[in-house]
Amino acid sequence: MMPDLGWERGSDDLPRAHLPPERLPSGVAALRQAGFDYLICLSGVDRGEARQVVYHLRDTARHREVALYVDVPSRREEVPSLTDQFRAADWPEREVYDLFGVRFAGHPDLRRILLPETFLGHPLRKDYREDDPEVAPEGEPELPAAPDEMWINVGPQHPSTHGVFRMLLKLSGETVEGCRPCIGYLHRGFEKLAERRDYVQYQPYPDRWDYLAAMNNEHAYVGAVERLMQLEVPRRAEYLRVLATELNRVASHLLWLGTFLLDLGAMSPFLYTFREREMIMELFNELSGARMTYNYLRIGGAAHDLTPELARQIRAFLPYFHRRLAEYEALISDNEIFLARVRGVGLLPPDEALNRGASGPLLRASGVDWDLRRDRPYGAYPELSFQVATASTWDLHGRYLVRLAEMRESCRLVEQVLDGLPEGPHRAKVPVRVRPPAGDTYFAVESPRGELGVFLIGDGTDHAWRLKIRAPSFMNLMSLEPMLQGHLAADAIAILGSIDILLGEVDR
Amino acid sequence: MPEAFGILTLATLGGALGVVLATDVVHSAYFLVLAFLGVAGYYFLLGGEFVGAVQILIYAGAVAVLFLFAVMLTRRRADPVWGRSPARWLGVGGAAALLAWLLLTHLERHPWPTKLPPPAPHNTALIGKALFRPFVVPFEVVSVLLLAALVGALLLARKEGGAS
Amino acid sequence: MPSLGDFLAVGAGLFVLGLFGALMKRTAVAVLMGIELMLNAANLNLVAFAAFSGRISGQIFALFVIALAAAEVAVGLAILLSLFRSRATVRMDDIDLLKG
Amino acid sequence: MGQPYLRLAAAALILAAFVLGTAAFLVWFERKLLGRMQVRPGPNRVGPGGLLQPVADILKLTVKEDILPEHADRPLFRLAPLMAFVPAFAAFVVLPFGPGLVSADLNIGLLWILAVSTVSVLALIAAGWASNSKYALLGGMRAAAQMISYEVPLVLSLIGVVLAAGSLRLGRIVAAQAHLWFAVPQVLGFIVYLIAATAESNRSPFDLPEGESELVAGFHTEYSGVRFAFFFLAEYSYVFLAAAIATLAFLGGWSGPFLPPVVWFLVKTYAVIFFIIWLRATLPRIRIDQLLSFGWKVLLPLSLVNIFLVGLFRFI
Repeated sequence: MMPDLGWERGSDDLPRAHLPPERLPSGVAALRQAGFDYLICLSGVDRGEARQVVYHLRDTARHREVALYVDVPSRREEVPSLTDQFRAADWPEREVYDLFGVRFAGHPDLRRILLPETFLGHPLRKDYREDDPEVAPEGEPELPAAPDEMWINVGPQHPSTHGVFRMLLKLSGETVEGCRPCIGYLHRGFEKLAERRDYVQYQPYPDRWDYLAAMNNEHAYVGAVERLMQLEVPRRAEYLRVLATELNRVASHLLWLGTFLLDLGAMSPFLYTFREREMIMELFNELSGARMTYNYLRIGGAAHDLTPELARQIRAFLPYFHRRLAEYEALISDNEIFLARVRGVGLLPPDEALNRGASGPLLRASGVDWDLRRDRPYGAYPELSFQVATASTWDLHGRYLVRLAEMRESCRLVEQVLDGLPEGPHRAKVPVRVRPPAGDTYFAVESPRGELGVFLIGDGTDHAWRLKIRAPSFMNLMSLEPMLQGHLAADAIAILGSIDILLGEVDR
Repeated sequence: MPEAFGILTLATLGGALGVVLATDVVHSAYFLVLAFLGVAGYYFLLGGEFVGAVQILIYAGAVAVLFLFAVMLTRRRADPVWGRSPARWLGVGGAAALLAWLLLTHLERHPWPTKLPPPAPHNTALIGKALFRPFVVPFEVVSVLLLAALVGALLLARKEGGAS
Repeated sequence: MPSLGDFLAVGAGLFVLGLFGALMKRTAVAVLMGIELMLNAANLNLVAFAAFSGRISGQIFALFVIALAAAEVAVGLAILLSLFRSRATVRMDDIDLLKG
Repeated sequence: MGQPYLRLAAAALILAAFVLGTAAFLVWFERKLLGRMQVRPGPNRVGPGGLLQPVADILKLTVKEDILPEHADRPLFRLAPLMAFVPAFAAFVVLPFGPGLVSADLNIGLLWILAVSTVSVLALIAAGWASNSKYALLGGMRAAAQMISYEVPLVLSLIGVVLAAGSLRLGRIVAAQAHLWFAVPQVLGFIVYLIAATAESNRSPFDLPEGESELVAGFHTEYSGVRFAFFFLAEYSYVFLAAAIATLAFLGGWSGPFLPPVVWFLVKTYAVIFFIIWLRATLPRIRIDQLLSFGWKVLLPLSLVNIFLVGLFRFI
């Protein structure tokens, strides 16, 4: 049963309700009662005269989604925090505070998250002026250290933080007793950029959100724009998108596998997985003309068609890759040291994973059978057959097995695309100036790292009023702290690696 | 030979002096290693190479590491190494000086042998035989004691309620 | 050629220095180090006597002393560690009571 | 009077050159081998087959800035690299490369090597402590815990050999294997030795003191330039030493048909080194708690069983 919050239908067919701030906690509690167990996305919006916070919630068992719109009172810009109901609200609320200046009453640790603590102003507000002074005179944030505590600073320059991630670990001996993650070193303002470029101009940017799964990012962006303008995409294009994104998933998982083993101290798999990843990059180079920032998926379809020669190459790659996968498994899967390092380490129980907004392989390895490709189908996925891999061990081993299985499934999908590629155009007729009607839409794809969503608000012009990126790495990183508790420093690195974060996407 | 003796004396007594005088306990520990190695050198000089090697293995290799471990686990920057009362300085210093004077003057009076008997060719084998024939009872007692010490140290150093 | 007396003199020096350190240092670890120095002095004498008398028993004694010293250090430092855990100090003056 | 000292100095010089040369060669050997195992060529620019790469590396390191961290314990920081290297050098003194090919044929040769090489852990602790860096300190502490734990099974695994040979002199140990390598009857001891020796020389999968995925570079995080080079060379000297002892104590030393003894010795030693490098290319790193419990709960009992078995066979 749905609690009655005054639902209406939005432009994207999602039930939505407008709530005053004081009714938000009870409304969300009622929704939780009704089975809504997942906070998908928490976005701040500046409507011009007032701020707004938008909550997307999901019922994973019954596949229902709703959106809640809360207008922030303009006298005192504060809304109740949801952190006591959804831990997933923690960082997103900090982000809204950081970028919009909206305060959340009851938030345990309301600090800036993406921008330095000394930053002045809130840059996603429409009244923010770029030529205002940006930062207060530099001050070093205090270490939360009592004299007898041992805090060790890991990152942002550290071999195993996978980029400019920084975490402060509180150690007792080598046991981790606490963790304070710090992010934002790679914040490049992609959400603000979307308000200054028109829809077509913005197309190359998603490549840079998560540069290891650029195709999947493109898919999320163009998908959202297409849904907003209600554009029909040719079937051939949808198939090409599956081809590109699934190959990209394999490439991304390969990189994860190599670096994860490197985190565990095994150096060779890294070089092996890069060999196969390189071949996929070459295929992408043929397909799109670029190795990293493809700009291949365009609004209305794909930039180029698949040539028969390239199809032949991809077809030849698949059996080769299966052999290599078997090789990896022979090297890694039964290795006693590997198993000792990954079994029972970094446990994330399913309810905790859902509550903290985890998604993708991290969520599935915690035993939650959820995959957007199957459960919120988009593109050509309803016409293709594939298995969703899950694991019930909740640990690092499960995450390894899930990603390995996903690589196999992605290959199966690629094979099906090659077999059943429909004839027709690879791109719809799209006007030179893309001008979707005013409206809101949330579109999400299953990226290699999890649910990559784009919450897009159009105002009828040729550029977005607001584009919010629901970054899976950002959300998954919130599960780091509970997983670390009580493990050793070496495990902390492995657990961090198992989440598969990408700082470009965490910080955006 | 006299040169070797001189170098070893320098190392041993210098090391011991360093242990006493160093203001940092970690430095003391490394000076202690120097003294241990010097003493091991004397053993080699005296033809007791087995004892010398054991001295290095146990003292420099194990005991010193234990010391360093203990220092690192219990160190507080504020802990003073010195800071005794002047009376104690005088008392202990005087007593030590007196003892040294007594020992050294007595040592000088006695006509000590200067000639080392030729070292036994099978020194190590002799030690082994001695250990297991005339000294077998003390040997076994020591081994039991070592076991007791091992268990005791483990129990003492164990954290309450958890293995460590 | 150094005589037996020279070795004994070094032993005496080592002993006196060890004694001085053991009595004057304030940290328990340093006190233990002084004691080790004294044990080494005794050992040096034992081995020197054994060598100059041409008999083996001095060396055997030295071996026993080394074994005992190792045990003593292990237990001593373990006691120190547990004291440190309960009192957070290794200063000798603060830990002169048998009962806490 | 001057004569023996001159000879001593000359011997020391030759030995030092040999130790440094071996370490440098091992660096090349490992990089080349790892390259081959990891589908890449390895060093191939400086000298034939990249053979001079280590020389170039050492040259580079000597001209690099020698950085002293702020608030470091200066004397200890400076001393630590030397402390790491000198014991390795001292151990090489008694290493026989063939019948009579030894600098000093001590009758307790094996014990000497074991004793001297244990001192090297003091260098790692000193480096970790003196650097005034938490990563280095953790590395130093790991080194201490690891060395103490693995020394026991290491020594015990060799006791079986000593028992069977009836001597600590390395030459006699080799001679005792004229008919049968000790690796055959004492296969248990051999395995324990290989594992413990890998751990003692801080090699993967036991390279925790420098485990770069969490501790950046462990005890030598703060080192640069020549001092870093010393740690580097010391590590490779210990690898050679560990392999050489395996050869002498378990693989029949320099004995073998046709080829001259020195060649046999080197061939066997490099076979063991190959194995150690192979491990590095294959295995992930073990965790500190697993490392310690493996040492105490698996290796120690196994080495005791080995001694018991050897004693039993001697008795029968």
